[in-house]
Amino acid sequence: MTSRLSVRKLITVICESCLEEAITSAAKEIGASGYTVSDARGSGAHGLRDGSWPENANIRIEILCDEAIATRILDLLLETYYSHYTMVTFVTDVGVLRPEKFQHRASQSQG
Amino acid sequence: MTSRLSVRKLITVICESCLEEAITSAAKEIGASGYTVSDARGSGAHGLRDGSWPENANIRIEILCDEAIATRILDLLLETYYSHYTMVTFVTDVGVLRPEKFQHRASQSQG
Amino acid sequence: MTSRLSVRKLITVICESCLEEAITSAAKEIGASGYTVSDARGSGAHGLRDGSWPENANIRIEILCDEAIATRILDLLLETYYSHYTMVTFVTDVGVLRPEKFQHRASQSQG
Amino acid sequence: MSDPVILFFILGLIAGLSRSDLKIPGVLYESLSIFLLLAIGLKGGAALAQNNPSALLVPILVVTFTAMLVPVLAFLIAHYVGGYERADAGSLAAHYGSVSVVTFAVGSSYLTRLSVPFEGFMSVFLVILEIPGLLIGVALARWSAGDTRWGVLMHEILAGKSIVLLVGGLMIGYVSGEQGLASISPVFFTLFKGLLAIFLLEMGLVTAGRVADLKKSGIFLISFGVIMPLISAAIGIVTASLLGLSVGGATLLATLFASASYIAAPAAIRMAVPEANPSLSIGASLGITFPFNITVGIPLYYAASQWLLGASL
Amino acid sequence: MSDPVILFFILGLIAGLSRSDLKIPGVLYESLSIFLLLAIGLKGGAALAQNNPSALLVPILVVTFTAMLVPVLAFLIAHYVGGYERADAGSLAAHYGSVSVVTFAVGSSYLTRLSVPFEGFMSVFLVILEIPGLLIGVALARWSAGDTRWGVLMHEILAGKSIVLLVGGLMIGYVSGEQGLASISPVFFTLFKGLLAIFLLEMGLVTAGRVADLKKSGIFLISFGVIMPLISAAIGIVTASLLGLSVGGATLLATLFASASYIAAPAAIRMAVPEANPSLSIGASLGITFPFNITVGIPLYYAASQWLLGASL
Amino acid sequence: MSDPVILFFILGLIAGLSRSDLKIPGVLYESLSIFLLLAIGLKGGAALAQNNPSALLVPILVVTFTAMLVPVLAFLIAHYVGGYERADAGSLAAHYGSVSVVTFAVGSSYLTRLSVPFEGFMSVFLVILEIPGLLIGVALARWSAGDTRWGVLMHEILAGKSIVLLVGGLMIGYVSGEQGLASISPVFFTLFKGLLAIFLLEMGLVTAGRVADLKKSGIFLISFGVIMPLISAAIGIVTASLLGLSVGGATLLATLFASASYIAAPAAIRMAVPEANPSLSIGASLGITFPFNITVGIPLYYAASQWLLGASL
Ligand SMILES: Nc1ncnc2c1ncn2[C@@H]1O[C@H](COP(=O)(O)O)[C@@H](O)[C@H]1O
Ligand SMILES: Nc1ncnc2c1ncn2[C@@H]1O[C@H](COP(=O)(O)O)[C@@H](O)[C@H]1O
Ligand SMILES: Nc1ncnc2c1ncn2[C@@H]1O[C@H](COP(=O)(O)O)[C@@H](O)[C@H]1O
Ligand code: NA
Ligand code: NA
Ligand code: NA
Repeated sequence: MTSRLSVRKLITVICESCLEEAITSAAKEIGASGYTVSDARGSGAHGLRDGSWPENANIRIEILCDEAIATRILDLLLETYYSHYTMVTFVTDVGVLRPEKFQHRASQSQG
Repeated sequence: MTSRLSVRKLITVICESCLEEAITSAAKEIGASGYTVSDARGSGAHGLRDGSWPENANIRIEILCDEAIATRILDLLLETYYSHYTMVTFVTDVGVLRPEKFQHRASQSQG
Repeated sequence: MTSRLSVRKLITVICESCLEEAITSAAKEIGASGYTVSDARGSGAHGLRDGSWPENANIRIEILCDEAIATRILDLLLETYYSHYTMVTFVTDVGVLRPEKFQHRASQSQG
Repeated sequence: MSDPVILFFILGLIAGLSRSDLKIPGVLYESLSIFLLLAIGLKGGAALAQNNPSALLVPILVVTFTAMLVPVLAFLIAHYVGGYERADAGSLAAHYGSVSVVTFAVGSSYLTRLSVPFEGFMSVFLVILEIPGLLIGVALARWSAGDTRWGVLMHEILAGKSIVLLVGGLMIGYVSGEQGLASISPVFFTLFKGLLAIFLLEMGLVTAGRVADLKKSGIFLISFGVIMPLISAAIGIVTASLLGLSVGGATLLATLFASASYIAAPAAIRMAVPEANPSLSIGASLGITFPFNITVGIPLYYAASQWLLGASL
Repeated sequence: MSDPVILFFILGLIAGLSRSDLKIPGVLYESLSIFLLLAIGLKGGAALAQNNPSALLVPILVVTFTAMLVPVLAFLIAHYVGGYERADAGSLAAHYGSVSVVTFAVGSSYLTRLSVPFEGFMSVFLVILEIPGLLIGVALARWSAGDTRWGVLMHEILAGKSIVLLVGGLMIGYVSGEQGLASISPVFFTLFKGLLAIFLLEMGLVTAGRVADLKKSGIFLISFGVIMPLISAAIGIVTASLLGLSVGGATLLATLFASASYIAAPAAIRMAVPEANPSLSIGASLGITFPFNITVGIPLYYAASQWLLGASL
Repeated sequence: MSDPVILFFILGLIAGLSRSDLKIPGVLYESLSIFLLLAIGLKGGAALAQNNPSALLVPILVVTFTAMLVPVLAFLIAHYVGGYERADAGSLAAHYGSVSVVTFAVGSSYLTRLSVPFEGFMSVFLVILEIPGLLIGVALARWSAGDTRWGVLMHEILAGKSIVLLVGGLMIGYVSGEQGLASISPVFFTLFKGLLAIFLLEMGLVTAGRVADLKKSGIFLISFGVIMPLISAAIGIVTASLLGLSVGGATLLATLFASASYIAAPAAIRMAVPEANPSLSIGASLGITFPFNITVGIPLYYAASQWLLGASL
């Protein structure tokens, strides 16, 4: 099984929904080949965000990428967004099928 | 990259949607600093839950916390909910940005 | 904590929403004991899929299973779907509570 | 039978059974149920405003009392005849002791279609009857277990969506009167039957999804789902004749007694009696009793009311 | 041009192209399409109830037969002129061989606005024409591949949402008649055009999102999206004159023939011909043919019908 | 007080405060706000079509100019009296400088109920006033920081949902005229108040959720939320008397000036001034000013307009 899987980073960002456009387009600029977003609600340091109201909803962004891109995305989040926005981020090592799908843009941005 | 990331546990609970309030408030009482919920549907030992109908929908709860809190949350789930409710739980090690965000309540509950 | 957790594979498939029925029923046939689906949107090699329109929405399927089943599911995805459908797959090792929940069908299919 | 509203239910049923991919989005379902609850409340409130509400005190007490027979009978039948354990028998009792708003709506649609008048305050009974049967069911299930958090449960029920919207609608309707509601009546009154039709389409789909459950549940549960409403309806009609209600009012009271909850009850039971198997009670109330009532039951209760109240004139 | 319904489409288009954050929630879109399908079915059914349905047998056969020319022509043009492979040419054939419910709704709104009468049974043709073109498209794509699961495909189409709601609405309308529908007509008839307007707002937004696809797809596909409906409309008008339809009926038949599916077809093709590139056929049907038909096409088909049928009087 | 529309708001408030599980699905909320924005735009557009739009030039300039006083005053009060930092004071200024569509809708519902006529072009002011106050608030917050991307911000506001739908509705209404809108008026006009009622039910629930925030925010913010609209309304009434508006028009202009944005402003401020604490300004505008305006404010502004304009006759 492991033969077909290559290790990549999965970055998961949970944040207020008004950042959807900003973060996903930044990730693509940095070189991620894609992203996935779903709607969420939750609670944390900034209190309850129950999604009953658009201004009050969270999203959950997932970005699969290699380590170099991941580092640059985490940098961006820390520098630009962490101080003022509701946000939580975690990173996992995952095995991906068809790793070449996640490379073309990454290599562009590194080349 | 790893320098900025600290290891924490990510607990993911998939369960029937009527437990949202009960489990998230229990997690906060135990000392988790927050949680994230999204809507889901699925199938398992209790049959199909296709979400076509509120009574029939699942949710997906994610809780980032340290190991001590994680243990207590898992205990609670096993004792209180596992016997009667539709529920699946898994735990992953993840690297989080800004680990201090997940500590204040944890340390309260430990102090 | 680790004593109660057994290691299993978590397969996450992000794909176009029309595959929901096909993939989940294939996973069950192969022997997975269940699955979880949530709605998502995203972008990747096949362009923007913003979910504004049913034909244009993604889903996120999660399947917890043992390694043998996981291998067969990945095979199926690669053979049957990868060439024609919008799809991304990644696999993580997770610790599950109540591992017996994920076994009965698996052992059926292996026995 | 040819009330188009029922035909939508049958369409949903057929679509579901033939595994159509037709799906009513969950949010549309929720929106329509908010609408129906508010509309029924408003209509009842406006009717109340034309009466003297204090005259309702005795009828309310009588109806509440006779209605308590329903969950007790349901429990006894399910436990001793059906052989279900306390938890499941109590859960069935709670479902059949409470009421179904949509069945009530279909009943009043049926009478309106035949131009049979009924007392405007019937929807007050709808509100009143939602709760006690539920509590009795829980009490019977929990008997001697003694660990029920009644406070939490009461809050769960009283602050539940259906009570809040029905009572809220009643009060707004009462305060505003029919005149005051004129500006919002195009939404809440004119659109009522059309939106009820769409709701019933969804109910048909959901019912179809329950048929698989039913196959497992066997002959007792199926008979229970048909006989229980007949017994309850009989209690309802007798109560109505005691109170001197009109034929239309008796039909609606019988319909209320006969109807089984599938919204408020499942949620409350899931919290209060988690060891009960939800597919049993929802299977029976939604898979059998609901379709039985809206197709066969209501015309039957009407005929019986005519016969009994006609005779007592 | 000043039908407000079309102006909503244009508003959506402008909002989408100027990257407004305006979004119609997916669920609202789904709810409105359920509504439109039911309403069109009900209206057709009520009209049918005033006719003798057996008199429709011959027209249905004739229309089905001439309509089959459309996917075959579409396939030949796409494959031999456009140079697309079998899969993509078959997918285009399926889309153009099937019909668009919303285009039909805009067409009937156009005629109503001008007070041009048309045969009430036109929506029967809408239902009938949805399927054969789709099947022919799949057959042409799969030719010699021979691994199509036709049973699954037929079920997918026949139990698909649009057929279920249209046919269901037709039958309910037919059984109930206009009288029987009176209680639900405030929702299904009075609100029709207003809700169609909101739906078209969303269609404008979706179409705007397709413009990027179009840029990639080149001059052939764009021409195809304009010329194909003209050819199909011509076939439709000739058929209508053979059948002796009114000018309004001929306009609607031409509109049906000219319209391309973007709901039923994409779903079915995705299952049956997964190797076809969906952005080609949806881009053409939704990005070009749909806006062309509702703005330029329908008035044109009306003029042509007047000219041809006026001449044949 | 007994406008049923307000009673729905109170019902939502009570349900929220008593922790009912009643929830209006987010999608229903979004759908209703799309509806309200379009309907207000259409109504205004149809009214404009009966006037000479060029006659509005001077009033628009005057109103825009006096309206700019509101955010400046709000900033000064919040910064110097309340002691808030530039970011938060600017955010409050932006919220109070912009307007609330729903408050406007409640105001016109109030006047319609009392049969007080008002100028049809008031909704043009609604559109015009949404933007400048917002920009001034951002400018005051960003003063000397100098890193605002004004281009992006302007696009965010101008292509924002509310402007697109209001302006789009205005133009469609203007082009079509009341006659042209006849076919869609059952949806956009007849249903208006009933759907506004459901929207206000949701607003009550949301407001209840803000009460916790308010407890933290202290006496200054609460006073600000009541006094600021009184000041703004006074400016509005004086402006109206300068322009020679009717009593109804003056009431609505005062309502517009007094209302604080909680849809467009929060989104724009979140992007342009992220260091501002959003719960401050939304808490004040939604938790205090909105309920104050719809219950106490509007009748007060009406009384004041009668007194001032009656006197000036
Ligand atoms: N410990 C946690 N576990 C899971 N999700 C969290 C946690 N803390 C915060 N979140 C999510 O991140 C969002 C923003 O967090 P915060 O900035 O801490 O309010 C919350 O609304 C939650 O959805
Ligand atoms: N093997 C599995 N993989 C992923 N999700 C599962 C699995 N088994 C169950 N689930 C999810 O957990 C819910 C409850 O599971 P169960 O108690 O097994 O019915 C299901 O409805 C699914 O959403
Ligand atoms: N690098 C990525 N990270 C996260 N999700 C992705 C990534 N690439 C693709 N996806 C998701 O998978 C879907 C299909 O991907 P694709 O087949 O590459 O278009 C996209 O619409 C995204 O939702
Ligand atoms: Na009952
Ligand atoms: Na066609
Ligand atoms: Na203002």
